[in-house]
Amino acid sequence: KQMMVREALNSALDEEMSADPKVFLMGEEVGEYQGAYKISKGLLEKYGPERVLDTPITEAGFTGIGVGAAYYGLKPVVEFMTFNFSMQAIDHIINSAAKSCYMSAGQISVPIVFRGPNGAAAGVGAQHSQCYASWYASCPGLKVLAPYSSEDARGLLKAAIRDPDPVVFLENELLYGESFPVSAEVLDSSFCLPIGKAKIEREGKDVTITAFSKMVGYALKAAEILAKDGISAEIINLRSIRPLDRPAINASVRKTSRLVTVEEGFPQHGVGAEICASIIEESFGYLDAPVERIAGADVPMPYAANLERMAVPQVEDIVRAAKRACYRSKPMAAAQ
Amino acid sequence: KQMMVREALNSALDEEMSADPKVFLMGEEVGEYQGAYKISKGLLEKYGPERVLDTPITEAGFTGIGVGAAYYGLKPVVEFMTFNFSMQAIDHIINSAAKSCYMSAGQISVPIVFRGPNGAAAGVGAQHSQCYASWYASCPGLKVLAPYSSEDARGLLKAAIRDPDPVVFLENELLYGESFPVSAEVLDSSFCLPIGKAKIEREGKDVTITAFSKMVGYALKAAEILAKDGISAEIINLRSIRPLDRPAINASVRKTSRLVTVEEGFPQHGVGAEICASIIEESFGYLDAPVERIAGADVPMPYAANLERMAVPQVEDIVRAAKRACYRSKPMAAAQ
Amino acid sequence: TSTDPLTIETSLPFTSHNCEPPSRSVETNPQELISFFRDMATMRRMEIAADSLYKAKLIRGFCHLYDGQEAVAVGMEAGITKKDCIITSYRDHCTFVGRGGTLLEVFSELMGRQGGCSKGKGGSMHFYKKDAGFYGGHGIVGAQVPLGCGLAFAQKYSKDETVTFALYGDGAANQGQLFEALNISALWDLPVILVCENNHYGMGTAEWRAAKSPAYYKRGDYVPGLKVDGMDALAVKQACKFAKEHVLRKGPIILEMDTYRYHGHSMSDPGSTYRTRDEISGVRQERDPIERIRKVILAHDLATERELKDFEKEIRKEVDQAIAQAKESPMPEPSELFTNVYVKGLGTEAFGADRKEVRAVLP
Amino acid sequence: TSTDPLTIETSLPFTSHNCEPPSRSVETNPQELISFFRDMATMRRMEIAADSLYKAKLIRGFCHLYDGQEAVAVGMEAGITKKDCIITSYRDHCTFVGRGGTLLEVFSELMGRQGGCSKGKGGSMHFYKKDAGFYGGHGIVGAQVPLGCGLAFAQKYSKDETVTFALYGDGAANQGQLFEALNISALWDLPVILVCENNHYGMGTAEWRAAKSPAYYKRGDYVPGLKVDGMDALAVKQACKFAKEHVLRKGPIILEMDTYRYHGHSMSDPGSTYRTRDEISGVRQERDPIERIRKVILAHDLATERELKDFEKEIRKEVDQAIAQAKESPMPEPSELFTNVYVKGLGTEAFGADRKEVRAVLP
Ligand SMILES: Cc1ncc(C[n+]2csc(CCOP(=O)(O)OP(=O)(O)O)c2C)c(N)n1
Ligand SMILES: Cc1ncc(C[n+]2csc(CCOP(=O)(O)OP(=O)(O)O)c2C)c(N)n1
Ligand SMILES: [Mg+2]
Ligand SMILES: [Mg+2]
Repeated sequence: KQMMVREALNSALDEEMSADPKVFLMGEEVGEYQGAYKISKGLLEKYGPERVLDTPITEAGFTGIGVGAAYYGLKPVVEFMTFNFSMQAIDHIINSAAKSCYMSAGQISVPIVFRGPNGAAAGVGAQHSQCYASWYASCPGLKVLAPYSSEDARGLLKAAIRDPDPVVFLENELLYGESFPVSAEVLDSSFCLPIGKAKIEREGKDVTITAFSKMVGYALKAAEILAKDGISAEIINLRSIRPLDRPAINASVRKTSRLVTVEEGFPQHGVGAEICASIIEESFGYLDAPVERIAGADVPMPYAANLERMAVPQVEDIVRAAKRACYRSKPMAAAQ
Repeated sequence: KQMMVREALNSALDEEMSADPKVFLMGEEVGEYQGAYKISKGLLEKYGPERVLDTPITEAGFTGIGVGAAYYGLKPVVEFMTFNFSMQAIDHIINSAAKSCYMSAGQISVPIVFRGPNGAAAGVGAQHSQCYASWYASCPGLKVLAPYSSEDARGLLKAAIRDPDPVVFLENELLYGESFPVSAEVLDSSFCLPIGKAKIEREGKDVTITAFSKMVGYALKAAEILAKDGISAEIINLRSIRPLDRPAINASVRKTSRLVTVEEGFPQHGVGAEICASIIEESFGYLDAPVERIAGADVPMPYAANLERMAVPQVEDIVRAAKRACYRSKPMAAAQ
Repeated sequence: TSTDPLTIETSLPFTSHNCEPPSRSVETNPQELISFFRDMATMRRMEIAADSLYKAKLIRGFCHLYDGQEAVAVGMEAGITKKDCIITSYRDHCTFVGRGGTLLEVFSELMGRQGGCSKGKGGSMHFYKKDAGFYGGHGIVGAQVPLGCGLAFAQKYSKDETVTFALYGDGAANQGQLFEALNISALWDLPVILVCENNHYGMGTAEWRAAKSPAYYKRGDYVPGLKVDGMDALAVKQACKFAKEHVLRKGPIILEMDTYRYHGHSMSDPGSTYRTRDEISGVRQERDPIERIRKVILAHDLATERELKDFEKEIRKEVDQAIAQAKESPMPEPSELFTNVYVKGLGTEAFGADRKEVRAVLP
Repeated sequence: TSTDPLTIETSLPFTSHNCEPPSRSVETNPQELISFFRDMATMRRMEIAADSLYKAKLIRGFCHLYDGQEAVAVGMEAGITKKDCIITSYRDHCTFVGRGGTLLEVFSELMGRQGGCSKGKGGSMHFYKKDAGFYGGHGIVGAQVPLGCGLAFAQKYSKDETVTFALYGDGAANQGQLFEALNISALWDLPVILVCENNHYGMGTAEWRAAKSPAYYKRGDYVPGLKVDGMDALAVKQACKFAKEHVLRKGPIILEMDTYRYHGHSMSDPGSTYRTRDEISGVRQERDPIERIRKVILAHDLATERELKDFEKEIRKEVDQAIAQAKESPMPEPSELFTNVYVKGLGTEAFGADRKEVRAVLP
């Protein structure tokens, strides 16, 4: 069976709301409008205005209210129309949500999910295209998930809602309409994925490629092209950016000895940098080639179609980087 | 001559305000109270309330006003009482300041400085101790500086104010009261440091240690201890986190073949991770040992003195990491 | 057409909060009225054409159209000068044109071409015309309000005796940063006019569902306010003149413009699920800003119906020509990816997606 | 002492905005008045002791003292129950004690010991007592207001028929998020009381320098408000009872408590550069909340001067004992560095400053 990511998210919300009366959804246009991207379609009708709340366009205010409700024991799902707008509320996500359990020595727990589309969409310009994965995932106290497929979307969103800690859940607008095959297990209402575990989307032996969200699809496409050139790429879908599945990534690199990291966000202090550091720390001696980093260009997102294309990673960038890593079997000859 | 960092910052502000009538200072308690940490002492008296403006405790509002004033051509210096509070205004720093030049294809420039103490102080707990270096420095359009000494403070703040782009200027409360020797050149009102250039604080040949802000002092102390054990450490004071002086760091590591990165902020997606990635990308073959990363512990900042001490890097952590790097002359024997 | 003075009554009274409202008798002249007609008709046609270009996939991403609200952009310009500043939201095409921006710049920008006002790098939401005091084009709801207060701060600081109009929607009116900036502006007596373009919906949310008190002209509390018929360019002009004088002497004021957007919020919104078709057609029939001026012109015999129709034909042609020209404008050079990140790039390297393949030294 | 009812007039009238004020005649009884005295005197002594401990370097970092404002914490508790929630700023020691927190927990936390209410991990600004409805203890100015509205949302969602008091300062009253949260609370009829503790200064800034309109009880505009003599525990009690009833039926209300802080803002502020010593001593002499209750008690012959002095001696001893005990409380175990980062650590590794030396598996 095929399922769209939109449907996967919608069904996950629906099932968790149905299973636990403490779960409620709030955000801009989530109710009567059925969601700016229709993720919450039908939920207002099913659960009523007490549990599906349209908010004014005041992110700081409603996010604070969500976090306060979580302090009390409810399980809010706060939708940001896009994560760009979460910057208006970021103090509550970091200072009010992520740190409260620690500051109170465990008295206050904050079972809340912040979700919405993250990163680049198409043609929406510099203010609406930022990826917040590396920022949020730098913060202890938060868990940060980024689904790729419908299986991810369902399993991770259900896990996020059931989790007792604050979870930042980074969706991707361009994936909402994509369909993926789903098993019966995935469709079962008890289905749930573990937080903190990456998924090997494709096994390979020559080079490891890590990616999350939309870039997983690109990495898989790159793997197919590489396969034609006789390069067997292992694709890791990170799924969880915090906790980062360091063991899985290191195990793969120890096998392949080569690593390409892929992300859409800005490169500096990005997810790729962290993965590179983790490999150097844990598996230095296993690397046969420098880690290759593919990331968004280090510029604000331009609008023009040709520039925009250059500003985000393309399949050919991944292919090229993987080949660079593979055609070099030994560390660069150095001054030694 | 000796000069306190506080005095260095104060004199830089004073001189730039005196040199350019478009420069003004705004923030909480910067005027009548003389600054929460007395950085703006005497400026209200000297320049009057038109140019030294006390604001209400409304960071989003006054930061937006500062950015708007910069659009018009003024050169605002916006003080955050600490950078923790910049989260309330971060949307203006990123979306309104950093991206405007690009979005307008150069029509709008934003000559503004956002400054204030960043990172851990002493005993102020989880909400008042965060380091924002890696967040801000991930964003194209911003320049991000972090002074260590009085020379840095003077030269970089003057450079920041004169620069036509938005600059995030990260001070450190615990350094304000520290004295450093300063040359006549540094004291001259024309003194200015280049943005984007690191400083070799101490030359060495066995291991490179990068640090910024307060951690430069710790690294220098570590270098002295290491010297007693016959290890010659080269200490790089980054000064600029964005642009990051990749050439200087790589040149040093190509010389020493070993690297320890030090920072106070959270480790994941931190400055150390980026530096590690940069070395792997540019100088992979030169590394004789895995990069060692010293950073703040991956937890919110605890209050208790003993836990707080564990949560931030200590000199002995740097010494230990440097030794680890040095006593290992070859990459770990791997599965090869 | 002449510039002989002519006085026309606004069809609705102003409603004021903490201030004396201006007179309902607006001074104008035939030339001004004809230019109102021409300018609004141009804006209307331009937005309709943008709709078609979007549907033809020549415009991408978000595209927020202004048709229905033209009287605000046009009336405001009639009350102020280009030394005064304007800043607005993403719904910025017509505000840009009001400031003197050309159709060619508009369409080129919308299609992401070099000839655009932001050379194709900004897109629909990020138009600017700094030489005429237009500071954008902002995508984050509410953000332009403190920014506008900052422009006013700079005007006062520079002793320019000019003012800033900061435009925002009814949805944005609930944003906390607006209250923060207003308090500071009132404390500092900044010459800023907060213009709430109340088109009664923020996306799909009716004003009363987003605001406990949708009386936006009163929401400044201790700041004076004026409610204005935003479908009447003359009322808008009168209010903006009044407001400009007010803020130069007394600090900030709020103008609530009662207006309407005919299109959906953006191109993905049909605009018909949260309001009735009757509501929309009622406004079109009874309050349309262009039709209102047409009536005034005809009533005062300033032009014939025929002449006005001819204007509209001309405009249609102008718009079509601009589109044709814009289509000829090339895409930006790839090297533009790395320009304007900074004013002063300091010669540092910036990276493309694959940094081993694409990197540039920033100028 | 008896619980026979006693009615006492507040010395000042309530001033109201958009609502009928409660009666000035407050019902109380001897026992309550004595407990007011005891509780306020305990708080006062506790804060003075914290001052000394700070100067002795046993307390680090920020430390915001509440002396002068005790009537708010004590009067509020008298008007509500522990099922109602309270949330406040960093100036939280006495609010915590009002909720039933012990002196030992206070001093242990201030000194960063295991026995602290946050096991030494929170510090001065981050006290909590969830079992008695106290949700902290927040360091970011204004943030606790939306959080408090969220608690009220949850109370209403859970049909608990209880309410939340969200306390904030006059400086915080200008924060935009307060206006955002108030609008939402009004739209949703949340049972939340916004309590502005107006001590007239936000750090070194007098209220009128930070607010164009320092009439905080009116700043809700469309939300009702009440100005209360915050130095009179009985007036505070009356106002809080009134407010609780109000919000359960009609949605949010603002209470402005006119109060005063004797100490500087935090320990680094002498508190004397931006206000005169005369001002401080004037308040001490004429409006001190403890002295006011002492006078009421004596005027009604509920205790003798001697008895009250004895209470104060006892309190002094209690405080000294608590400090002595707190000093015995050990520092947190090093392993606590890695606890409570998450409720569910998922078994992942967390790192110390040197990750090759210190790492822990999160529980
Ligand atoms: C902070 C923020 N939140 C959400 C959005 C998404 N958004 C864009 S426009 C809009 C509606 C704004 O309505 P209004 O202020 O009435 O202006 P109008 O579109 O009617 O002109 C929303 C919710 C945004 N751009 N910024
Ligand atoms: C967002 C934010 N900005 C600045 C600060 C620094 N700060 C802490 S308390 C304070 C003054 C607050 O005054 P007020 O709200 O009147 O409360 P009071 O201290 O008088 O109780 C300031 C500026 C902060 N903690 N948070
Ligand atoms: Mg609107
Ligand atoms: Mg105060």
